[in-house]
Amino acid sequence: MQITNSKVAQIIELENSINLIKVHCPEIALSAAPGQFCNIKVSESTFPLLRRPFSICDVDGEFIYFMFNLVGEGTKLLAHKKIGEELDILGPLGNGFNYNDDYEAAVFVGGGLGVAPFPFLLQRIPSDKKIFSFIGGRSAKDVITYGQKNYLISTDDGSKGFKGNVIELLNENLKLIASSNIKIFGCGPTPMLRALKDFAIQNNLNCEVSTECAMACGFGICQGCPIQAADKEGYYLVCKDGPVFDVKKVVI
Amino acid sequence: MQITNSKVAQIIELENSINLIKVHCPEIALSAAPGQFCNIKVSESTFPLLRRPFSICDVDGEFIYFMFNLVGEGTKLLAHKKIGEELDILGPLGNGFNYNDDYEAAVFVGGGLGVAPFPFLLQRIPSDKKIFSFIGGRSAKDVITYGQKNYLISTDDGSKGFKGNVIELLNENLKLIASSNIKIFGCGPTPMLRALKDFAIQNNLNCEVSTECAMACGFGICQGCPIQAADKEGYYLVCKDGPVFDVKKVVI
Amino acid sequence: MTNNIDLSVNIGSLKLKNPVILASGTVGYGNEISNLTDLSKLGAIVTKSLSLKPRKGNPPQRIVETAAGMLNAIGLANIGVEEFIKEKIPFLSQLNTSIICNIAASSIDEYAECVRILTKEDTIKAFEINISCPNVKEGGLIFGHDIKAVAKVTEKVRAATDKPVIIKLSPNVPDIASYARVVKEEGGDAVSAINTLVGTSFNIYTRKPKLFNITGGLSGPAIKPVALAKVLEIKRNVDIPIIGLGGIMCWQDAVEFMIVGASAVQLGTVNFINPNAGVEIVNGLSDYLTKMSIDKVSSLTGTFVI
Amino acid sequence: MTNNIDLSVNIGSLKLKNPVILASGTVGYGNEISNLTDLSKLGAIVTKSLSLKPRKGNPPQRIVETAAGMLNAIGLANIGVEEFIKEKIPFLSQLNTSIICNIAASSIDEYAECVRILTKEDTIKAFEINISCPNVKEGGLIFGHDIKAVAKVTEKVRAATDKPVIIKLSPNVPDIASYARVVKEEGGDAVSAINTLVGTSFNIYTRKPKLFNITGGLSGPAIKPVALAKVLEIKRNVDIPIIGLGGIMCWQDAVEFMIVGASAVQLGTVNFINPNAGVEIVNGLSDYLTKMSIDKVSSLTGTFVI
Ligand SMILES: Cc1cc2nc3c(=O)[nH]c(=O)nc-3n(C[C@H](O)[C@H](O)[C@H](O)COP(=O)(O)OP(=O)(O)OC[C@H]3O[C@@H](n4cnc5c(N)ncnc54)[C@H](O)[C@@H]3O)c2cc1C
Ligand SMILES: Cc1cc2nc3c(=O)[nH]c(=O)nc-3n(C[C@H](O)[C@H](O)[C@H](O)COP(=O)(O)OP(=O)(O)OC[C@H]3O[C@@H](n4cnc5c(N)ncnc54)[C@H](O)[C@@H]3O)c2cc1C
Ligand SMILES: Cc1cc2nc3c(=O)[nH]c(=O)nc-3n(C[C@H](O)[C@H](O)[C@H](O)COP(=O)(O)O)c2cc1C
Ligand SMILES: Cc1cc2nc3c(=O)[nH]c(=O)nc-3n(C[C@H](O)[C@H](O)[C@H](O)COP(=O)(O)O)c2cc1C
Ligand code: FES
Ligand code: FES
Repeated sequence: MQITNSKVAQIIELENSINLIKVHCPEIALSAAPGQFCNIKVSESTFPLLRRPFSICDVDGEFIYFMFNLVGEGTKLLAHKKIGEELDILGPLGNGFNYNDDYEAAVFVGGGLGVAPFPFLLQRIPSDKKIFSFIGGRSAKDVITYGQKNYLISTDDGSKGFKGNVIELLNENLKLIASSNIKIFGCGPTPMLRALKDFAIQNNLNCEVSTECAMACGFGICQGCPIQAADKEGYYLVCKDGPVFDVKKVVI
Repeated sequence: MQITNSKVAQIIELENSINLIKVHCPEIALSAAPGQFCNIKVSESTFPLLRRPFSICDVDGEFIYFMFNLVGEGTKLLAHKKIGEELDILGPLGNGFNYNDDYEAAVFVGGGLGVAPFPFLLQRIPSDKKIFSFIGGRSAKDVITYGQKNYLISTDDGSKGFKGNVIELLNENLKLIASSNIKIFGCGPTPMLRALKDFAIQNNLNCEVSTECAMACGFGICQGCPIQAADKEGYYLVCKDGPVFDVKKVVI
Repeated sequence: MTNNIDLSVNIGSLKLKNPVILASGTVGYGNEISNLTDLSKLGAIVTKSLSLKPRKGNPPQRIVETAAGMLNAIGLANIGVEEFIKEKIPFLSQLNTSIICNIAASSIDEYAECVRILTKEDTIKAFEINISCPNVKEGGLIFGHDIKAVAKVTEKVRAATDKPVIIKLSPNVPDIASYARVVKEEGGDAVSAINTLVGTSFNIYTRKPKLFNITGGLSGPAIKPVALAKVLEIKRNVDIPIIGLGGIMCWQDAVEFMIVGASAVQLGTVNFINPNAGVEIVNGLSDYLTKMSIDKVSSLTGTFVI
Repeated sequence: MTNNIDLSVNIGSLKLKNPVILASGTVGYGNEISNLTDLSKLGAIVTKSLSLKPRKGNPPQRIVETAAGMLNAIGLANIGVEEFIKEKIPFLSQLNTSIICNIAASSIDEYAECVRILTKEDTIKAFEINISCPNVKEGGLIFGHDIKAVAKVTEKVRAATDKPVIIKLSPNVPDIASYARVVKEEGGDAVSAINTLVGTSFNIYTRKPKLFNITGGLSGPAIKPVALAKVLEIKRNVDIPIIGLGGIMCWQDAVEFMIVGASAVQLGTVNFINPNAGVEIVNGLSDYLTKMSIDKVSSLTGTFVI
């Protein structure tokens, strides 16, 4: 965990106004693990005041990629960075996915921008594991397949792939995946994660999810990012104890 | 007076890190008078919150020029505008110089960035008037001669031109200029304007100065920009009653 | 999209065509800003605080920018009641919007006297009593933080006019609802919340205050969270109409104030930056209501869910 | 450039190597931030408010960003006195900086009890008593706005320890100097000013408060002008050392607080954005003093020119 001044190397606009920003950041690139995130200062001024957290989307040598959507002022400023401009990035933060467990097939479940951490995870997952990916979105334009592997798609409105949500799609394909010893990796909006947790518990499947929460510091000093613990009294901190949790440990 | 969305046409870096910004702004260009100013929103966000006032430096057809120095966040943002970007400009504001009076020679006295409104004034001054300009700065690098005519230079440290302040330079040349029926146009830091006022009154010369004050609105609704009146009780407002005043009307 | 939405609001007996009002001290007497926006589209404007006699105001510097805010110490510069009637009423009477007259005085009797004189003017539809301006020695925070004085001012002003009386409260107290309560008890029609917070700023090289008056009033987006909390506190404790203000920059902010309890809103600092903000906010409110299938703006007031 | 400048300050009997302190609740118990900055360069750190028993804190959402500020309603989540001694003191005792222990309790007796237990720990060099946290029902603003309660807390805590006692004041009152005065009268060594301002924020589509706790504490640059005015007010009225805080982002802000009266400063919100801000501010102070030919930082305190 450190603060770096990293040079913007490239900004790529994918389909659906999704952006990728590539930064030269050897310090973080070399130490990061899939599922970790960085807290980025998107401007030099006090506007916006707080850093913005983004999952590490991918790592390529000394470069890191972040994937983001334009949702507010911070992401707008990020999308307008110039090549060569310096970006103040704090990371890598939090705990990533445990992808070295004992399982045969990795099942990826992503909703919307929830796919962001998967390219990096796919890169690091031992090559002997099978991969199944399930990617959902409200409609065709919300489905992001950048950097994903072996995927099936669902859309709520049926405009692309399976009509329904991604958990329903997963359920449809349960036989396919449940033939192996699997581990599910999930990331996406809270309602999706909640449904995924129920699904995993009902089917007694191993499942880790990457959670989100409003954050101030991102490294454990503000206590601003609680998530209710399921295995003890009180809360975990999303930034320090997560963002990746075993679904059994947290109330989603 | 109106609010315009004007496209940035060019940003020119002069010597001494002085900047010129050229904007396409027909509404203001066609109605502005020398000595008037505009109040510019330098960012789309609430940082900085208030507009920034700048003298109209020059007008060229449908284009306006502003001259500025990098002194803080606002001017830094302005210097970083891209060509084609829109700028929210409120203007033209205030009362300009009365340059159509009865006089033979116009005497310009400018200190540092105080020369900003002179190019526009020079352009509009009737061609039958003689021009004498006196331009001062702390040292050579603070002397701005962009767009000036027939000038003498002073520097406090003598690194360029006359060694001394610009009022001393003016005094040295009093004989030269006082041979005609003259009118002085002054703009610069407050101590310079104060000395200029004393000089003009002692020598019984006609003199108008462009004054500055912290401003919020720039058009008379906040009462934030008082200057003490010399010819009545109370205050004038720099933005509405000025920024140009006959030196006899105000306490500088 | 202004279709069938009913934007009108009642603040006690004061009826406005919509809930967007320009705040005292940020719109002068209406003339300068009328070049830059259409005042007839607004619910009302509140004139700069008037005192019985003219006031010069403070020497410069009167204004300092701060993070997402500004400090002002204008010192209630104003032309006095007499000249106001002579010089400003004729213009104001032609504006197709409601005129609320704001009064700031140095004594309880002066408040009542101003109102007694001005209530004869048909152009004036209501009075807003500024008991909370932090920039004058007398009549400023002395009144605003003394609950008995607030009661007394309300009572005396109430007796001096039949028109709606709005008391503009100071936020610099821990229990603003108690002040709203005495306003209600003494017959006030509504409260405005909030006026500025007391603040200051110093030059670190000269060690002098940036404002001649040393302290000034903090306004702008910086104070919005505080203003919202004050409106909410009043709404949860006292049954009196509230005009909400403090840091409103856009229609979203206006909606937020109405949800926490405001019947109408005022815009202050934003007028300096975007003089047309009021009109844009009226339009934004109307679009929001359409989108949310709400047919009258007044049904937003105090509908927070907690 | 740290040449011959004397950066040390005394806050009553508490001696610090420099006036830069990290504020309670924004530095945890020191461990996480120590990866990102060198705490040994700082005057002191103040630990997260402790209560006698552990507190879980509020459910999410605990944080909302606002214009140049943030609202927090953490709800004093903390591990309690017992675990603090067991788990945190060993780490804190190794930091080469002074440790100030902040206490927040639900009753006057609980404050005194916490201090009585903790005063035995050599690692703790002073106590800061948080009587002004706006996010807990008991022990929060009830105390902070009741001048008699402030007097009583100060008296009881004073009796429970020989170490310096600092009372952290609420800014949500019109007369903060009166509170500072009772602190002095009851034997308090210093006051910290200010804690956060009460604020709120609502979602305009759900009409729900963004914070689970409804209201929260506003901090960050937005509140700096208010904080400066409070420090100035105390300085001009009461002879007691002041620790100034509220919105400090850079060394210039720190100088400004010292000029208006602070003997030392605390950094809160800025730690979240720039965890190394404290060290940068120490260096900035030192350079400023060099440039201004001032040989000790303590000679800045209260040297405003008005
Ligand atoms: C651990 C973590 C990892 C994240 N990874 C990514 C990522 O890889 N790519 C990405 O695009 N985003 C990611 N996010 C969310 C991202 O931080 C927010 O989208 C971003 O902060 C918005 O900033 P803004 O200034 O553009 O929007 P704001 O102006 O702050 O907000 C605009 C809108 O977005 C909503 N919003 C703000 N923050 C969040 C949030 N944390 N979660 C959901 N909605 C939010 C606001 O409520 C508001 O409606 C992550 C968040 C966390 C906590
Ligand atoms: C009528 C008028 C006309 C002006 N014309 C010009 C012009 O043509 N070119 C130009 O460069 N500047 C001009 N100025 C000054 C210009 O407005 C300020 O330099 C600018 O607002 C600074 O903005 P900032 O955000 O960069 O600096 P800030 O961060 O606001 O301030 C940085 C420093 O500059 C000082 N400063 C801020 N405003 C002023 C001011 N009005 N006068 C003097 N010092 C100030 C501050 O005290 C501070 O020390 C004019 C001002 C007025 C009132
Ligand atoms: C420059 C300025 C002058 C003001 N003058 C007055 C005044 O004369 N009377 C008054 O009641 N309020 C006055 N106010 C306070 C505003 O009406 C308003 O209460 C305050 O600014 C908060 O709203 P805002 O954040 O939208 O500006 C003034 C505010 C500013 C910024
Ligand atoms: C997230 C957060 C948690 C805080 N927790 C505490 C606390 O436990 N005890 C306390 O006395 N103050 C607490 N504060 C208040 C700060 O110590 C400080 O008084 C306030 O934030 C103003 O300073 P700033 O603007 O520099 O942040 C907290 C502030 C924040 C932002
Ligand atoms: S974001 Fe600060 S503790 Fe998690
Ligand atoms: S700047 Fe507002 S009145 Fe002059």
